[in-house]
Amino acid sequence: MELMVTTKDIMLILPEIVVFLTAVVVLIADAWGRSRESYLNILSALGLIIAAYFNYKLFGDHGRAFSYLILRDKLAFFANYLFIFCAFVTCLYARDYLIRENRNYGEFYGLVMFAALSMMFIASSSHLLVFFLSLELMSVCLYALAGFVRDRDLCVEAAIKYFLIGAFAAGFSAVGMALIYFKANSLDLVDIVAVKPDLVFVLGLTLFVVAVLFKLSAAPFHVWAPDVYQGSPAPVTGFMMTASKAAIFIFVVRLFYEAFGVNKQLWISLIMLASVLSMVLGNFAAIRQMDVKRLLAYSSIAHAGYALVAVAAATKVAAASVVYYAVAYCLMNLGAFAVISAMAGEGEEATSLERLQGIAVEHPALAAALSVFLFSLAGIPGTVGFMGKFYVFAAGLRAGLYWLVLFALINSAIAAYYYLKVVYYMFMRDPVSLPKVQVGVATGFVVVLLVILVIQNGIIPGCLYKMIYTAIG
Amino acid sequence: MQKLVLGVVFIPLLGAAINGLFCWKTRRKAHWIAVPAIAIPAVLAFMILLRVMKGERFDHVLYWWIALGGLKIPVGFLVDELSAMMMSMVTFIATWIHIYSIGYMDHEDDISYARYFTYLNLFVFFMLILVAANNYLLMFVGWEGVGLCSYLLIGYWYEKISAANAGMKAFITNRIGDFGFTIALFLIYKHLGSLIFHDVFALAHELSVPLATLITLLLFMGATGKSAQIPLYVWLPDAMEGPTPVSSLIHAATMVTAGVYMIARSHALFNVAPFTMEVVAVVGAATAMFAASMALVNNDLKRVLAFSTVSQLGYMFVGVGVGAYAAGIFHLFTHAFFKGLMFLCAGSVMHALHGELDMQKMGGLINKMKITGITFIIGALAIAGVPPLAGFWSKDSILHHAFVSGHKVVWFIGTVTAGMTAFYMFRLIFLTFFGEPRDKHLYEHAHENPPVMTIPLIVLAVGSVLAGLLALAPNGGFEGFINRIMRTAHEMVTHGAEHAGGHESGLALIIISVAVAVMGIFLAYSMYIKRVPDPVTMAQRFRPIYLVLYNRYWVDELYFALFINPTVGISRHVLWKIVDVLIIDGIVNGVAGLCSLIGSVVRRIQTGYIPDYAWLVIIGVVIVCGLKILL
Amino acid sequence: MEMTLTYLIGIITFAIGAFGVLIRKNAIVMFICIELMLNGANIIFMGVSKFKGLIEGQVIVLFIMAVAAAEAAIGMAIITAFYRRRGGVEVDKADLMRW
Amino acid sequence: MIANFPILTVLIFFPLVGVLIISFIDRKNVNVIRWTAFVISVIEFLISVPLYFEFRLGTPQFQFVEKHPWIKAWGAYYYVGIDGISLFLVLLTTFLTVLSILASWSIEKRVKEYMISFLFLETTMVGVFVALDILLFYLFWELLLIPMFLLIGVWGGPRRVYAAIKFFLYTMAGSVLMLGAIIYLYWNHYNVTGFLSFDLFELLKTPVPSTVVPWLFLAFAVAFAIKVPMWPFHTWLPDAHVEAPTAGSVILAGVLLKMGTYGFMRFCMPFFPSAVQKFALLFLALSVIGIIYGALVALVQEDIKKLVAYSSVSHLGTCMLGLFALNLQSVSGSLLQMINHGISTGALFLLVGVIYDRRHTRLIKEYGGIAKVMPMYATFFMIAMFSSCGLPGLNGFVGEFLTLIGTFQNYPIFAVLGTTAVVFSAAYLLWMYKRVFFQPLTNPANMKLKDLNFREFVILLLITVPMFWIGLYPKPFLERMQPSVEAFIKLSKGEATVSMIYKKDTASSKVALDLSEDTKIED
Repeated sequence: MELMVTTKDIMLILPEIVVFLTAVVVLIADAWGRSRESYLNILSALGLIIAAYFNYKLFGDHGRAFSYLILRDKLAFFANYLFIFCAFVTCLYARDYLIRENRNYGEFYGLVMFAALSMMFIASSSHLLVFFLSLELMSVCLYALAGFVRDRDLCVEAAIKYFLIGAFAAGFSAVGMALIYFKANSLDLVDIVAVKPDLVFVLGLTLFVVAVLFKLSAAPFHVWAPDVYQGSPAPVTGFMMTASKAAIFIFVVRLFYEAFGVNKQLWISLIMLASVLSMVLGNFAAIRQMDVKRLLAYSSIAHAGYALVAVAAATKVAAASVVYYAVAYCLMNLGAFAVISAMAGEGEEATSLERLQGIAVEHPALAAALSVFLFSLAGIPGTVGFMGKFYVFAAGLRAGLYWLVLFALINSAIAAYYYLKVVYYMFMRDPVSLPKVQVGVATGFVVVLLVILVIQNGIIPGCLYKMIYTAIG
Repeated sequence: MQKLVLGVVFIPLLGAAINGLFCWKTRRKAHWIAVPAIAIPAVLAFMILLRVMKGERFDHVLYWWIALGGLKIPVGFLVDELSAMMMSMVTFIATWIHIYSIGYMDHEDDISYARYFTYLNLFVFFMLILVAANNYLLMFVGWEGVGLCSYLLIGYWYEKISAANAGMKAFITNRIGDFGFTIALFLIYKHLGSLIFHDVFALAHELSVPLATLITLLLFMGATGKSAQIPLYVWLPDAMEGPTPVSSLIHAATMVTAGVYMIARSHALFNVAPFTMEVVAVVGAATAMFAASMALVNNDLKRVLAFSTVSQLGYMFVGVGVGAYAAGIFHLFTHAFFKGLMFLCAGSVMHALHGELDMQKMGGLINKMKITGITFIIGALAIAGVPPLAGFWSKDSILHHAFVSGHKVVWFIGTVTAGMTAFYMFRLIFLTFFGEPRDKHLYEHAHENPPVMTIPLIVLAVGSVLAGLLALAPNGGFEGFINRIMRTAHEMVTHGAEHAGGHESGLALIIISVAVAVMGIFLAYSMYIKRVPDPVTMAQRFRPIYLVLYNRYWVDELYFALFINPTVGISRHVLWKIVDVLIIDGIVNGVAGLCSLIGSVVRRIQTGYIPDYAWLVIIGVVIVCGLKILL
Repeated sequence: MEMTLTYLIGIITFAIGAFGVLIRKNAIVMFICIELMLNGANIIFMGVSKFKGLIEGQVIVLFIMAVAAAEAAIGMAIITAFYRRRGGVEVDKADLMRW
Repeated sequence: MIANFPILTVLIFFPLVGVLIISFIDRKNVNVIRWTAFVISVIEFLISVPLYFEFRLGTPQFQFVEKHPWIKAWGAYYYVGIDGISLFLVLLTTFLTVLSILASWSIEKRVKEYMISFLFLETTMVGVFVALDILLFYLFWELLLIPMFLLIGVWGGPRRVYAAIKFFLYTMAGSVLMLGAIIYLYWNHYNVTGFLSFDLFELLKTPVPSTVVPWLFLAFAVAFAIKVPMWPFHTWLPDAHVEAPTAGSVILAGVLLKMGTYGFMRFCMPFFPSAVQKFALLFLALSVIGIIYGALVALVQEDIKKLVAYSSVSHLGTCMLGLFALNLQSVSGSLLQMINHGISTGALFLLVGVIYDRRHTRLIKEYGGIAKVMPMYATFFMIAMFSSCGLPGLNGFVGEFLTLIGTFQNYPIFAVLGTTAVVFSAAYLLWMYKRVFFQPLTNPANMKLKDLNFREFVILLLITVPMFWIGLYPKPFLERMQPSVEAFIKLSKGEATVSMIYKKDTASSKVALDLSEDTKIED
């Protein structure tokens, strides 16, 4: 392996470089003069738009950069869009939240962009080391973001839980990698494919998959998720719930279809187990939740389960459906958390359902928007959530996973209950001491944008589908 | 002809529509619309009858009501001897009852007055549909329609609980009969492919006997409901809660006879099913006797008449049951006059006594109400079968046919019942009109009613006297006229019988039945005027029998205990509260509850302690790796 | 022998680390144990690198060490924040969110 | 035919225009909102009227067909059209919506959201009945739950939330099974033909492996049976009906339940003729149980709305009986009965709503002697009641009679059992009527009840007209249904294949069906 950096390599990671530079600029700008109401979010958003522009320019360029460490293909570029979008949305609306919390610091935007950067690398990694490093970079950023409001008990608790358990899991992935390396003598996916599996390899692979499942918050490695998602500041939760999972899912698509596609039997049963457990544990535990964020945290566990159905299907259609589902999932959850962070009052005590009750009386539009996202999560047709689910289940059935799909279908019916519960609290109860809700322009814009995207892709899913399908190639 | 028929049928509907839609306009003047709406059809119907007598017939489809594949059902009318006679009779009687009602209902408030005439017109319309229909389904429309009007009119004073209950009871009981009727229609359609009389009767002989028996039994089930035969007669006595003219028109003269009409109309089917005929005759005879027995001791003026109606309907069924359709129809015809008359008389009495119905409180009313009294007596004589009044001819004809067709038991029952009829009718007459007034106060206030009420009495009394004489008309009289359309039946039954029995036995039978009737009258006279034997001591001596009769054999109670209460009880306590709420909904909610329970268990995994989480991760890893290695 | 021993040490270090995470309640000690786990992995990488003559392994180890360092930095910051709010670094104190 | 006017598309989306307009009206202008909604619904109804007149008789072909690519890559089309089966259901929907909105004048709470929900509901309902693409159908089918959920849950009675959630989840539980079956059919079609399509006719054409047929049939059947609702899946209905606001109940009974029976007619039975044969007895038995059971339980209800709700179970049992008897009369009757039930039960719910607005109770024992103070109301109630219990001359009779006489041709025993409904329906309705309207007026709260106002009078008058129309002259209905019904029967009996009945050219697809190009996928 020779390390030769050429201009082409640099060119291929231009979007990443732009994101990186923007993050640095934002940090410097913040250090220059910190003000409570600075518009660093706009600055970040502009940087992200530029990155998206470069991404657009590069789209279609194919190849490996940095001596096989980084794989640039359509899927990677497509994924870049997604992460840039997630970061863009988060940066835009987070400002309103941060000002309310008196924490409109540049670090936030910087960290979000660093995280986005790492996700972009995750999606393009064709080498386990790159994946590991990006994953850790992402994790470190997210640890910091989780505890961003550091004088709030829940935040700090979320951060410490996330950190300790996350680092613990990182230990497993490291050792898993070591075992794979021991067997394959390389961490390049191309080399790993060629390995004849034996016990050590299987063990290593399993440990590595465990680490991946951990990041997906798939059961039985989901334990950290509810606490972390509940405790973190709402925009952070939104970001890490969506973008980080999407990144991992895209890597999973790569990993399983490219690297381990040849010996499916090694991991399919594992994925199916995780899928079933995630659906059950996520959905059932969510039924009794009384905090929106925690409820959505559990729902995200269940959603990981749905997506894993398609992962287990392990066909090309299924690969596309996983990516589609990840996109759908990002759109609706980002939207939900944008609304929640607008609704949640100061000090963020107001994410419990009782505090949200009757909010539709005062803020019908906001409540309606959240309902759209919730119905989308529940998989009601006309929303992108339905199309995602439909596609995933179709892929599952195509692969003959009848029982798994049936199970998932029944689960999605059960899941409808707790989404309805939120709608019920918002619409069908009389308001009691509503939290003060201010919807800033940016938040409003983001919410409207996401509502439109959720519905548009729910009704006309064709173009997104085509993009993904071509990206999968 | 078509215009005439349509006029007859639809003018009453027009009347009903005008009064119904504009009741707040017509109010007290409602009868100016309602009476002509019946009188004109009466005239038209008579014209139709005249033309039919000349041999004209008419079977016309107005439009196709339901046409679907093989099922073609028109709204169409059939005018032949039977329906022409029925139309004339119905409209004639109805006209006078409408007129009578003007006087009778004058206490009602304005809107209710209009409502009353609306219902009454509507009733006549449906009755005419019933008799003029040319297919079973349209007949069923009329059949149900008269039931509806009966319901509305019985419950006319809906604020009275008893009236409201009676209306409901009438409708639901009728519906039970209709259930049979409907099934019969299904069978007819299935096996004959049509419901139009013309087609059905033409093909009737092709039916196998069991099938025909089944069909006719089901039709008869419908008839028992509508015509108050055992076991569905229970609604008719209660139906007396309605205004008396209604009882007269609907529950004596017209609607209740629909069953008889229907069987006569379906004679072609019944002829194929001798067993059913036997059943009809036996049920008819049983009902006649049974109802008469209950009339013996009842003290309610109208209820006695009601039981009498049930009893007389029993006669009619005997008539059609033994194959003497024409005799049955003849009795239907004469009965319409005298029973209609008697109800009107009873209404007249009630009107005079402010609604009092208890005969035990009456007496001596003949002094105050001459016309009512005399016409009532005429009616009673007619029903008792005293020649030459109407009842004599028709009843005798039925008994004669029963006897000569070999139904000796039926004949015997009929004859005994005739005696009972004479007895209870004159018991009624004597208690009401003769003897000492038992309630002075009531007596003081009694008065004869205005002409608008008495004239109909007189007209119907004349009818009761003369109607029977139609039997002597040329060409076989009334029965001959009706028999023109049921040649087969006539030939099969009557001719055969006449060969067997001949006229000698006829005369003997007449003597017997007249004697029995006179005996009945005499007994009533002696008991209720002379007081030997004193009815009270009789009641004491035969107390068990008296109680049984007085309480109408506890049939109502029995039905409640056997059918209604268990149905309601099971529905409420088993089907609803247990099966529905506890089991079915319990399972549904149970599933939801189970999910919730699982939820609350599963979430306990999330203890909130980091070491526990670490343990869980490790356990997960161990399990996963273990599984991987083992499998 | 040497080879087996190296791998064994790696595995044992990893196991000790994992075990430590499970039984200790002090956040800092837990984190140290996690570092041990990573070092266990490092030892295996080193072993592979040495015995198979693959230079790549050593590069990987360097990266993992960098990662560990970064984690330590952020981790200490979080633990400090936690200490400030709760007055201790025992992880049982993090019990606000559960179920 | 109105040349190329996309009437069905307009019908589907016009209410959404209304939604848009209303959402820009200030919520305080309650009356403006009401009138806007009303006018929108009237226009919608007027748009739907030409369907009736322009409908070509004597052909089972779908008419007013529009077909546009929707999700090309998945072979999903925006494909709508109506035949004799859906024609009247669409008309019923638009008709009842007008009345329901008119009946919603008494809603005071959050009128804006209410009207938005209602118009949105109309869109989805029309969509369900006209969709010929199974994915499109499913989309509307599920989407409909949202507005109905809100209508029950926000504007309903005391236990509204329980009822709304139960309604939603119960229906959803069935729907997901159907979704699974749809996907299976979709892939099956792909395996057989090599291209993807959700086109109903394409799917109908495709043979399904006989081992899975019963399972797919049951998956569809359960979804539709819940909606119908067939016994024993009916328990959501009384709750939903009782708690829903008046207009919600009307729509629920009048239209939503029909979606179940419609689903059986359009999808479940034509798709799986062999399973229909296999399960016919089961479904006939369940229908008959539903008829009798519903009636008996209705008999003892203490709440008027609940009584009507259980009567729906009974009536819909009749519809199902007719469908599974698979004979021209029975199916036509059943279809007619669906419309009848929509009208008469709709009317009953409107009527109950009238009195509920005044007294805020629906318990029978609270009333008695109402006829005295509300004669006009009592009259309308009586007409609706007799229509519901099948008095000849009114609509209920024609439907019931046809259903039963048809059923009798094939399954006499079931028809006889089903006919007991004539007794029971009279019993529970008349008994209720007696207790509410007759008897002495004793409750002082009822003494001052006002009779119908003009608005209520108009509503009831309008809904009474079709009762008489269908009752006296059902021919226009029957003749429009007949060819489609015959086609349905042939398909469900497996006597004819789709291509024998539905000709491509008459289904005038507007886009050339190039299904080979981008809808093929490889694994």
